[in-house]
Amino acid sequence: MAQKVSNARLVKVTLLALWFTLKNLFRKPVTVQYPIVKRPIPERWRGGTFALTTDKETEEENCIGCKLCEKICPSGVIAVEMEKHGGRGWAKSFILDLQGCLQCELCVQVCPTDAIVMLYGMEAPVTRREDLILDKEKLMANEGLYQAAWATGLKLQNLHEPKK
Amino acid sequence: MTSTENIAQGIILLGAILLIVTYLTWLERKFAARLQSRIGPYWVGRPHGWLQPIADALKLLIKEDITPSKSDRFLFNLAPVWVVVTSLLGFAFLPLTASWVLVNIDLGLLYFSAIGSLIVIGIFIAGWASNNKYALISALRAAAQVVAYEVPLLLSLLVPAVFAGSLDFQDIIRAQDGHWFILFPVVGQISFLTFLLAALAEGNRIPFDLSEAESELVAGFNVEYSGMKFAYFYLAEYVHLLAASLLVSILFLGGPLGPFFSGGVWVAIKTLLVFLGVLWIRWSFLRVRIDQLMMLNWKVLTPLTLVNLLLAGLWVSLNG
Amino acid sequence: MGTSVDEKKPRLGLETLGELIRLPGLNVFLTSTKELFSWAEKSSLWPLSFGLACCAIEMMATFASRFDLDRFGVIARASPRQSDLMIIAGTVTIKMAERIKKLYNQMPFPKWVIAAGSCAISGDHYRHIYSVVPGVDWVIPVDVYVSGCPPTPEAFMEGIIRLQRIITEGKTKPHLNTAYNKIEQETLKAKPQKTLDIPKTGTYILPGEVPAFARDLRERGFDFLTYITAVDYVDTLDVAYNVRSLENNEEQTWKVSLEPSNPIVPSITSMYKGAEWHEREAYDLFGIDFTGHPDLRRILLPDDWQGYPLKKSYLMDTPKPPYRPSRKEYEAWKKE
Amino acid sequence: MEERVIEREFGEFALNMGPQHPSTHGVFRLELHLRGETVVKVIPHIGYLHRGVEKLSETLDYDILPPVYERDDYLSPTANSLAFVLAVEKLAGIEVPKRASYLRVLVAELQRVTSHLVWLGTFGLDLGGALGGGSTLFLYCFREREKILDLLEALTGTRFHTNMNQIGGVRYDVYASFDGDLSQTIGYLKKRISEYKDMLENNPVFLKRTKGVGVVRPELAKEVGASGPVLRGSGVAYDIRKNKPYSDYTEFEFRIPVGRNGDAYDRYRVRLEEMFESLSIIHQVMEGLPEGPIHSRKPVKIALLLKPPKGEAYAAVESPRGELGVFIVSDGSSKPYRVKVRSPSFSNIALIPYILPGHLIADAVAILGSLDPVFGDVDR
Repeated sequence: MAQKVSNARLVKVTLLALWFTLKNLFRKPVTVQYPIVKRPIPERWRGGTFALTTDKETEEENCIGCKLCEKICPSGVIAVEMEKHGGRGWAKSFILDLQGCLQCELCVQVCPTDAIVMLYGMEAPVTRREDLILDKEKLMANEGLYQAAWATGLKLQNLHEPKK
Repeated sequence: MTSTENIAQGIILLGAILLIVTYLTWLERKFAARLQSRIGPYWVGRPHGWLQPIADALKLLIKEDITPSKSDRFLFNLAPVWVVVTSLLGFAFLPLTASWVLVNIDLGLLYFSAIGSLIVIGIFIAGWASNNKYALISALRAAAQVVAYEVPLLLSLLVPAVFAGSLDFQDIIRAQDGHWFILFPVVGQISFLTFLLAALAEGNRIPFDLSEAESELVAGFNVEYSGMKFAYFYLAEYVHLLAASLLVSILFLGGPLGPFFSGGVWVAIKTLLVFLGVLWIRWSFLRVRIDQLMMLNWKVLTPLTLVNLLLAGLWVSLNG
Repeated sequence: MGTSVDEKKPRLGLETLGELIRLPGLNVFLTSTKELFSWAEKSSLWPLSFGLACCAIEMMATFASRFDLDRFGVIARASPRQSDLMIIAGTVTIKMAERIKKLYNQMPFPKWVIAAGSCAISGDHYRHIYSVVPGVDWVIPVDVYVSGCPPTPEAFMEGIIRLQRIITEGKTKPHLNTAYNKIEQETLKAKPQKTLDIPKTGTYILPGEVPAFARDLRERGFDFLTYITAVDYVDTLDVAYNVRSLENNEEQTWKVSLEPSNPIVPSITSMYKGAEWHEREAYDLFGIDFTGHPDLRRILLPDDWQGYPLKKSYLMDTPKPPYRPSRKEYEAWKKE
Repeated sequence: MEERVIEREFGEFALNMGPQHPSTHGVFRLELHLRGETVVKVIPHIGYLHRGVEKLSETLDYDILPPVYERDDYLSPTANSLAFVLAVEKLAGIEVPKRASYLRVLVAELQRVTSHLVWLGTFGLDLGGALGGGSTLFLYCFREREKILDLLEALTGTRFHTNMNQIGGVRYDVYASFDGDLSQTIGYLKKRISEYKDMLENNPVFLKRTKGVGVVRPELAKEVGASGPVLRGSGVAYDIRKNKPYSDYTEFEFRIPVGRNGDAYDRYRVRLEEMFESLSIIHQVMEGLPEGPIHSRKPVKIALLLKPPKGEAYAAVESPRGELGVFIVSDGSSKPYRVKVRSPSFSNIALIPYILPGHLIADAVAILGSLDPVFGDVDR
């Protein structure tokens, strides 16, 4: 039932297949030498870990503990406790469980005060599962570690509905 | 040569072959990587992974050696040894340089083809003893394939013997002086190609690697083998391939004969080129199905080699 | 994420093997078998080619030309006997858990496990689902966790480099989640089911008429079966059918409402071969009995599963020991 | 070869192509009853990746679900979220700006090409094995796929779970130099894919392994509900983008490739032609991209706000594997009451017990590869 392939074409075609792989022998390899050479990360890259930003002028943390990100998170890994003093809300404790995070950037989009932001550096692999639970101190410390990513709540929202 | 000298040379030859073969695995991974536009082993020995084969061999040495409880213990452990020994035997009679051969007998070709068929018994024992359905199917496939391809292998081997008029490697090399057997108008090329195809099928190499078909039979007959036993199979495959490419370079490409290099260097260059050719075929063809393999053998290769042998005989008898 | 391998210093690759003492005229190389062995194990890690879900696609991309794990001496082997690393890439379900444990036991010692992706680490957003194991370290001990969904190829390579460093330091302390194996069967509070007045649109027919209706449609040229599904309206259990005729591009949907205590409807596998699997799924997830079905058994869940998950009365997080921490323990442990 | 098959329970030689097998494209167990090498009977077992998405979506709000649905069919994630989003928009009557539906078509077609490239690569692995010629084809296809993944990463931030579609529009707009990158990638891909076409189309081993293997008659395909390249490979010209157009597909002209005798080779030809069609659609989208907003609703703040009216809706999308439909029943609250995903691979592999008997094991692997199942999609 196999269809008969004429012999002359057979020879031409096997040479074609061989020539096809030979062509790649002389092309430059495409490999990125990872530990030495890093692949250029695009501007909107969102594969990194998280940070809680602090306001540049007033040196206060931006997060007002409004729990919007906790409600929007598909896998429910954000747990925020709010406390009120000094006329505005603060996040008493902010736990982001990186074990179950989808990296879908909905929390960054929802945040009214650009508090939670993704970074250009990714979380290093860990040997203990509990190290992936980022509590408030770690999130605040992360901000200095890597450069903040492009996406902030404000930018995503006006991309979403450009102010006239 | 006295017997003690012979044994010493034998041991040196064994060590040399095993070292060459480990570095052939490195060459294969680098060459395959370049074909697929990537970089092969790089980090293990700093410049281009020169320590990679040593690491692989050492790791396989340290690995825990599992013998499945329900498998036939004696046969299971015999198979890898059998396969390595039979594939190494071939080197005893192949002339590696113009003058030097370990054991000089005048029926070298006949001896080599006899050894070639012993390997499949090892593979069959491995497949049978590891009491695993995949291994059983692969063992049956290997037996069918190697026995079938024995016929075109022998017939295409005889053509150089007919041209040189003897089965001894030295005479074959002398007969090729100035006129390699591959350069014969029609007969040479056909026997070279059929011998190469049959050697590929004999060594279970792509496009005929049906017995350790990755995508169908997981890992073929060495499914149950781990650690050093698996290393034996892995090694035996390359040793067999090296022997086949060495044979090709001697029978068809005039072995040690060559303009300005000495004999041994020419043999090495030609074998390396044939080995790279086999690798090149390996990494650019898909696998043939079992019935097509058999159909190709009985309907195409065997009649072709028979006619080829007839032509060679006629040619020799015509002009003496 | 500093670069873990400093590339400035040119070396002969012997750096982790031991140290090279350069005496005048003589180079002595000192190493211990432990260092040598761990170097060999580190630099030829053969993973089992075994992928579950989206992380497997990213793992394949990491093996491919652009990121090329072959540079670290990593080749994917097909049989567990020859591999010494298992990369769990994807969601671990209960039906797959036994297989993973069996594969892990088939691998020869020394072996390591990388849990790649949030699904393998903690079950991701599926962790409260009845059929998902919340994290692969319930099943096999895990050495390195690589976060991300899916982790970028750089994260995979970082995970392998991290595992290589662990092997050379020699302290591989795999983490098996045994703390939670003592789970008491905690029955979650069933939410009160209020009957909802959802308008029931579409043509409703009696269960008995289904085969005749389907055969008549089949004659009229509706030969493409789109789907058969069920909806649990608490007071009734509806089965929705959707068939199409591809030539004149028409669609015909009809429904049957059955009473929930013993839902029985005749099967239409004699008219549509495709109905066999759809009906088995409806049986598996809703408990609807299709009379006349060639072999009505569970298709998605393991055969010994109790209960029908998609019914409203079946709670999402019905614990199935030993793979489910009770909610109390899970919350307590998360806050830790 | 229609000799009488004696129905014996494990009389023949039962081989388990178990959940972990190099060529089952994921977690899928095939119980093959063999006589020698020919397959006599097949019992497929699925469900090894059943993650209960339908049960999960009864506890999450509408706006949260698109990223969850993208994890279903992980070779073309935006097809799932597009189907879900279209169903909710049909239910709640939300209209979508033209620019947003153009961008949705753009990302859907880009992911169709990546999905077909992954299929071509793993099909090469099935036919050639991981340590041979097959892996060369696999690595070339993944090298080409990286180009598109870079584009998607630049546009949306991640390589394939893009979370691009949201109810009422799209989350990311095209950045400045996107046009240049895109046309350069399309040119590169067209050249490379036609290179594979020549290499494979007359490669004798490939032809022998796929021609006449796994023939699916059109009636069987329709009856079992197979769709997409499997159905079109058997000669039925049915494509949701043409027959039930959605998201402005009517504004692009493209041809529907249809096979003739429904074997593995025709399915390969259909998928290859579809890649070229998708590239031309992407080109047309980029030319005709209208100005205007990319979203018709207020930015999402709290997911509780969207409460579609009571009722039910079904919307289908042409995913690379076939008709991917989402059937939603809503009870007026912000969480769907019941969501059924009509997955194309579920029906495509339901063909296996009918077309596999009579073939060899090597063909069984080739046929399974030609059906292109994705097991997140099958087991949901």
